[in-house]
Amino acid sequence: MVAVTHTPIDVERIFREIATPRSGGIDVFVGTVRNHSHGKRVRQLEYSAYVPMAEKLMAEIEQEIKRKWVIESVALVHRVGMLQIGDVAVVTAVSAHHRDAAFEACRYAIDRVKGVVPIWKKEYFEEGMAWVVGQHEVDVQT
Amino acid sequence: MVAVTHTPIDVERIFREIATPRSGGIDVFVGTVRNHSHGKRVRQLEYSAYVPMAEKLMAEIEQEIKRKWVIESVALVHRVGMLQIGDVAVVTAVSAHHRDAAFEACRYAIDRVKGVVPIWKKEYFEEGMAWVVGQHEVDVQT
Amino acid sequence: MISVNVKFFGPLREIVGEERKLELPDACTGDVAFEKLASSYHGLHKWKPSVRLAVNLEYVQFSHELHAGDEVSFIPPVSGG
Amino acid sequence: MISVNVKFFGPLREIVGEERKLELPDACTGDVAFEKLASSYHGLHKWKPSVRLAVNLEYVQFSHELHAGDEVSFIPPVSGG
Repeated sequence: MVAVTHTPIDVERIFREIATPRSGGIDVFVGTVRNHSHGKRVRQLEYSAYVPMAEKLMAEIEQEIKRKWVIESVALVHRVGMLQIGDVAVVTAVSAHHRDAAFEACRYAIDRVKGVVPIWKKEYFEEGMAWVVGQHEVDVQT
Repeated sequence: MVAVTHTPIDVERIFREIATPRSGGIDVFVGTVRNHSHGKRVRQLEYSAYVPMAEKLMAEIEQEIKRKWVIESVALVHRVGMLQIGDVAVVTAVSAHHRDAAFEACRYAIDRVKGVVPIWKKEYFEEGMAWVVGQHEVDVQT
Repeated sequence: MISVNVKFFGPLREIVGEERKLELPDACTGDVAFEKLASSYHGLHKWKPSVRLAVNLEYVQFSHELHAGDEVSFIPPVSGG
Repeated sequence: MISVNVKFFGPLREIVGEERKLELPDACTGDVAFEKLASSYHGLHKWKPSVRLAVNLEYVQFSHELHAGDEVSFIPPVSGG
């Protein structure tokens, strides 16, 4: 199950969707909006995506994971739009028979989502804003 | 936050409790009741605990984790009583600034909880039941 | 003589029951306490290699010396999670 | 001549806008398409070392040959999560 969504992410619902009667362990990674970035106070964050490509790549990551590990189910969900401090930006979750596989695959999932999926983050500070470009910030003149 | 509880575990509430404005990543491991064990169909599971010792050891595991990793918050919750297939038996969750720490500490948490906390599982099959003793089953004469 | 409270959990509870008060000589170890119980409850003996001793909610060695009023438990291999 | 649709996201959208239709010679590569855009939009050039080319929702090399009707995008370093 993969999705790019404008609406708040319901962590409990995702966990319920990937839990199966055969899976004993589920690892869920939740990325939330932090109140700071590189020493500056963040007021809010805006995520935008190339939605059809993002969902296609997320579906590919799901398939990669199913090839690499013996697991039951995968969920990759990323929110877009304007987010406030503490809001859930991304969830990756893997259910598996063995917890080794659940942890490893969930870790792989978030690393891949952050590394390749075409989604961008714009930080709004007390003064000004900045695009986050990979690991770097680029100030925006406004 | 550690607890041994008789009531159903609310995963979303645990995640909300340990999310802080400073934490960007939260890893949550959820252990659910599987419908099978060593090839046999499980109908339900009963967990019992030496509650005060279990909560004391869980609090010690929380402190160990805070010494070993730079993290924000830890939650360790185990349910006791009669559980049905799919019910949440255990949740370990760690919020951290960096996801590396969240994943490693959460993995450590579930391994330690399973390894040392005085909680026991009794499996109810179509016919008969068995205590799970460490990794082994011991049939119970009834 | 001292008196300690011994609690049983999991599979051991089905053999011994929930709790037993035990009268022991002074400076007695956990090992001696276990042997005394095993002489009354036959099913207990086979558990000796696998149980751990807990005194006042802490794991300790079988050679640990018990004191009056201690809360003692013999902990069978745990299977939480 | 072929016509392709180029979409822009993130920081590049603020330089170029959402979408541009581009007329290109036959058998033209992604690299040529980028250079053509960069000649119209000055801010674009500095992004060349870091952007990746996507054609029809897939990452490809800059040497990839474009075809009529392709959906093209130059993807700045992603920062999801």
